[in-house]
Amino acid sequence: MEPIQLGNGDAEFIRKVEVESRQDMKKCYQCGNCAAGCPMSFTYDYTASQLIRLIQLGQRQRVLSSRAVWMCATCETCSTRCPNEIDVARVLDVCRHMARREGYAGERNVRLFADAFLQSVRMNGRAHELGLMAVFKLRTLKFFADLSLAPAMLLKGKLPFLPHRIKARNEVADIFRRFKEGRAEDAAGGKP
Amino acid sequence: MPELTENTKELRIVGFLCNWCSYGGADTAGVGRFIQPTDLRIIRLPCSGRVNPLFIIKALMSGADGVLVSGCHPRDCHYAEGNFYARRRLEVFKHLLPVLGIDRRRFEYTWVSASEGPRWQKVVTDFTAQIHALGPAKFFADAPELDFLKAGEGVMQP
Amino acid sequence: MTTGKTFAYYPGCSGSGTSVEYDKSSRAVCEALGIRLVDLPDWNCCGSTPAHQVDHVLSAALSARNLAQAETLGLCETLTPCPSCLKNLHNAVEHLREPGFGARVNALVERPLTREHSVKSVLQIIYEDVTPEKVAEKVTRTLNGLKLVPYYGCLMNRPGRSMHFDDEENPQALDKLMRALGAEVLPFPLKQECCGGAMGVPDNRITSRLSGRLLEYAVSLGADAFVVACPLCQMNLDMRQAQAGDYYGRGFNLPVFYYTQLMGIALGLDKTRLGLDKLIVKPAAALAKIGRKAKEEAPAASGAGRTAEAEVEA
Amino acid sequence: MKIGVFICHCGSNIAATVDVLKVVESAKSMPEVVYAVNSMYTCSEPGQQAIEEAIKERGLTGVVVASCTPRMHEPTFRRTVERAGLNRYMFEMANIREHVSWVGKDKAANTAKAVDLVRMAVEKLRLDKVLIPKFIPATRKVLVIGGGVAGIQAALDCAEGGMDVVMVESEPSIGGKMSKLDKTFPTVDCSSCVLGPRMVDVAQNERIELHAYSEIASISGYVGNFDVTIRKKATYVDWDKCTGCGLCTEKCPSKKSYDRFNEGMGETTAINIPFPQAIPKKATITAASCRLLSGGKCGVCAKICTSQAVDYTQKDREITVKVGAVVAATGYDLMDWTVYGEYGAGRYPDVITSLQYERLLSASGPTGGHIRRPSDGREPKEVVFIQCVGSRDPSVGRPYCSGFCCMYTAKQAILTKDHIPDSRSYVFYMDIRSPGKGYDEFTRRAQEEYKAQYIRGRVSTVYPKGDKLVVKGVDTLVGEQVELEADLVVLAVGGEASQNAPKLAEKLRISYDGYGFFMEGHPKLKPVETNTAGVYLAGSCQGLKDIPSSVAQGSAAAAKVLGLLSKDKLESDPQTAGVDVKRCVGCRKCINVCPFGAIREVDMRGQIKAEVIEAVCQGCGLCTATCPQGAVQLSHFTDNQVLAEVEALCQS
Repeated sequence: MEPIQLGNGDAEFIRKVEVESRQDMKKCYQCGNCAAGCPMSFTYDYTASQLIRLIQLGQRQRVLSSRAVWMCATCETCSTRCPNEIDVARVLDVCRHMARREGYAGERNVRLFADAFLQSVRMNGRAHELGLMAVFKLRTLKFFADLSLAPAMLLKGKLPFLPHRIKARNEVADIFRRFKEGRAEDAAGGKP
Repeated sequence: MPELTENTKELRIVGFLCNWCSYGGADTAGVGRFIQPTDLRIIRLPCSGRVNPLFIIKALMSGADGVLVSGCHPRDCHYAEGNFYARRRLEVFKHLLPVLGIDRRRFEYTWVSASEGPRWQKVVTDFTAQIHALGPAKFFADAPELDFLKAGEGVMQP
Repeated sequence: MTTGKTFAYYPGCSGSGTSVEYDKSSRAVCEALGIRLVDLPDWNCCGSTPAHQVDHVLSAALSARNLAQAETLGLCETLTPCPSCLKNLHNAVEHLREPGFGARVNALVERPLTREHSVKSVLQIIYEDVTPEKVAEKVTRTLNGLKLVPYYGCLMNRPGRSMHFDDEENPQALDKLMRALGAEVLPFPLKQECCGGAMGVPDNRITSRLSGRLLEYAVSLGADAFVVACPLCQMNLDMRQAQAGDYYGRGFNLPVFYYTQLMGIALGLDKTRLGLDKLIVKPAAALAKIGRKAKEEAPAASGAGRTAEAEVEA
Repeated sequence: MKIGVFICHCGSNIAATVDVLKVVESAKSMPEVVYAVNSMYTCSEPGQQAIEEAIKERGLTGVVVASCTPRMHEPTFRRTVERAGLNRYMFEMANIREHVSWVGKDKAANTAKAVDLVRMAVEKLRLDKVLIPKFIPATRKVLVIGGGVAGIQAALDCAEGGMDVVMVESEPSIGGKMSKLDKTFPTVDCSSCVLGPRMVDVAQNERIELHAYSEIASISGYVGNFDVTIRKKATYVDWDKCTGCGLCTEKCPSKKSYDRFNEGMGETTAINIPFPQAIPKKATITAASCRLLSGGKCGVCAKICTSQAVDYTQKDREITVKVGAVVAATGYDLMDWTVYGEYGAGRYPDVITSLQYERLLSASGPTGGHIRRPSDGREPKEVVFIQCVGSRDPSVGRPYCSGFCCMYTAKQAILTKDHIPDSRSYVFYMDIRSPGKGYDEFTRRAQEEYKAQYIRGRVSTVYPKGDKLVVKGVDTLVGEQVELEADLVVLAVGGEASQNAPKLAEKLRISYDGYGFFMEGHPKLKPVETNTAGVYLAGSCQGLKDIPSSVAQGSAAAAKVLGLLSKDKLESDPQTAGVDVKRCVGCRKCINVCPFGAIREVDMRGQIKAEVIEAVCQGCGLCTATCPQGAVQLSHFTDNQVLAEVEALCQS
């Protein structure tokens, strides 16, 4: 690996993470508590505390292309145990938002599941579990994973074939539309 | 509160500090290089209980834009109970200010211990901003005729 | 006790799908305890994990629409059984207090919020407002003989500085409620260790690995069943139990109850309202233990005895 | 008046952000200023000499120094002007360093502010009067509060110097935390072998009067003349009769009393002597555990005692003593680690504190010096140490480093290997802090010689599994999670100010910081003094410290006491209040308001007048601010002087 050029830390990146997450990265003194308790750590390339360290060093590329920001399950263990009360989970969420916005590929399955889920919400106003699973399986070509679960679920009446649609679907669709149009950022006077 | 910029014209703020806690706290802030606005000048007294309200009136009438009194935290007075007397006296005094035609917000009293450098920095910064928000006090001689029967708040304000 | 108090009720999407029995039994229990629930009219999905992982403003906007629906009822206290929904609704309320955040959210929604809202879990209201003591008074059929492992999941009370419910490291709500019903509650130190959450869909090896650990520990304690308060946890432990078994090369057979189902049984509610038939791992064997004398079971329990006592005393 | 003004550069400390020469120029035009000059370091020898020469050569009658805070060098410069023949109160300081150059960035604004402060000092000086100190008698006796190693050292050194000592200890025995330790770092000396003889010295020294199981009820008075009320708590045993034979403790049927000395690692009897080397070696009854005192029938100890010492009717009683100085040495407490739910919060018997572990290591402890797990008495093989439990943790309000945990953990890892050669120790640490003499070498020995496995990282959770404890954590150096099935987990719990510290501080009229640690007079130059004359600090009550530092402070406090009370009379501060009898109308307001009872009423030809007792007056000025006639004036801070200062600031 190429050495990290300390002089080239991306200060704007640090600022953006701090502003969007409302957390002060300087408060972290790298004890490692967040990494110690993280249940998803076995799937990570960098540990939670290493990610925070990389943010402190302004290493945008390393952070946003890491697998870890996609694999975080937002279980809040890190945020609960941080001695400096940094909401680490929120920081990782924000890194994932930035990775999405900046077009990093990320973990395909995780990203596609979120896309499928939100598409279902946008269309119906609610999540239609069977429908979104179908979309997800179609996209990922993972037809067989979890297939064994379906019969029991269908039998128990836990996977309705038809989506529950709300009346004011347009209101929910509008939220997504305005979001896509960047209305939130306009309201805040440009990009944070 | 407005941000203070370097260009903002300095106002005249007088601080009466007890020697044992708040003066020490201001020293601690200095040793820690806790940068503050430069408007405030500190008069050192043995105890906040030494503050005669006359001092504050004198300051405000002589052209000060704000007056800050700071002593030891309650129950922590070097002289056992001087700050209790100060609190009682200054609280009453604060309510009398409008009668004199002086905006109540031009005077504050607070408690800062000798260990609380960061707190002193905050007290000074906040109070200075508060005074800047009020703007310079009109010179007392220019103030409208005082009508003690029609006392209201902030009659000196533009 | 809040007998008679009215709350807006947010069932969450899984309540009409994978956790239909949780929704049904929650309503039944609340009714029995005098907690009046009014469904939010035409509520929408809170966006669950995907929404907050895509954008916090988007997530908050989806939640804000629901809270606006509560305002149409004249209510600003909302309850939900689902911790994931709770987290989203609660975070929306919390983030809306941050400067600048509200304007962003308001730019996305039809009707900005006009009131200060509070969002709590049904469990919190039962535990704090009704209290386990009062629940105990209403028990008509004690759950004596049933050995339970309480599993809280990640989200309901963490971090404590934000959620303000129960102990963030050693929550007691389910423990005490189940004890109030007469069940034996085993000390379960993994009661908040993550089950894998929504990761089961992208990669079920993750949920298998994490949930399997919980199942293994529960079995080692000699538990008859899990008791949970989260649809996602329930799904990972129940529906995906076979996957976890395969992952660890062993079989599990541990029913996973919603706490509201067990409360329903103890309060003598109509079984058809509890949806016990919806559980994937059949609960019959566990339910048969209810009422059986503790003596018959004594020899098997000795293994975990020491720490169990220590925990109970603490 | 001929005033000289000296403006200090303080190297670049002042000169970097204040235009010193401009201040000098401005000073020259101030009233009655005949001489103004700058100086590189005014407090240095040439700096002080320049002041002396100027006074002599130019006939100055008053001096202003503009430099650092008067809390630092006012006494220094007062001596300077005195050497040149001026009265030491004909001197004023302007604080242009702490209050100007160090807190403001704008040089022009700073310079203007410095000029104002100098003008203010000049105006005050113009109204200064010559003040002559008086001499007051002092009691040559010292009160030492706390009988830990710092208090013991202070008491013995004072006694050695010929001073009478009253020692007050709240526990039934002196010895403090050190008496609970098995060994000490970095020498692995036996703690009780080091401390034991010192404790005996306290008991045997004729100059030391020991009140154990006692506390300070109240303190009044002032330096040289404190009146102390000591509350002696009921022990239900007449200590004059008790021989410390221990027969009662053998026969007491109530054997389930919490053992404070052993940190709850064992149980003790209701009537007990805390440990074999206790000083005084006397029995005390814990009322809550005593069958008779809690309303039942018993009386075994009274029957068995051959010297009829047991007295169930004993009550708390109070005694008073007069002392000239006080040393506070009240030590510290362990923070309440049960806030850490992730380590079990006290639920798992085999997760213990470092101090509990000391008791397990100690030959005089409940296990006779054999390390045994509290749960099942088994000898542990895998021992995990977790550092920084309650230190450096802002989330529990303890952001500071306790300072001694790294070292005692290294020691405990070494001792574990000594006691159980086939054991393995694992130390989870954030940073190893070992700056003392021989300290870092010691932590290296723990790792190299005693094979302690140091893991840079934190433990996320500890939970039981069978009869083991699963410890899950991270090794941040490899960036991977680690797991271990341990037999025993020892938490390096940090220290905090003792529970009662703030209350005692209020009685002593000394300051304490946000955590409850007592404030020293100056962080560098007055480490054992306080801002209250005659009150000194020793040991961890001032801030957590290890044994050598505590002992050093004990000796330092003793040296201060011996210096203070080396003469029979103390020079009193003449900055006291005085009454202008012509103005006094006898309203008694000043008498009522004085916290020290320093003003009395006198009859002057049939008229009531106030009179200040100078020796008692502490110079707070409360009376001056209260007097409706302006008849009582605090010298050196008179109404006219303060008003002159106000005028100087506002008219500029």
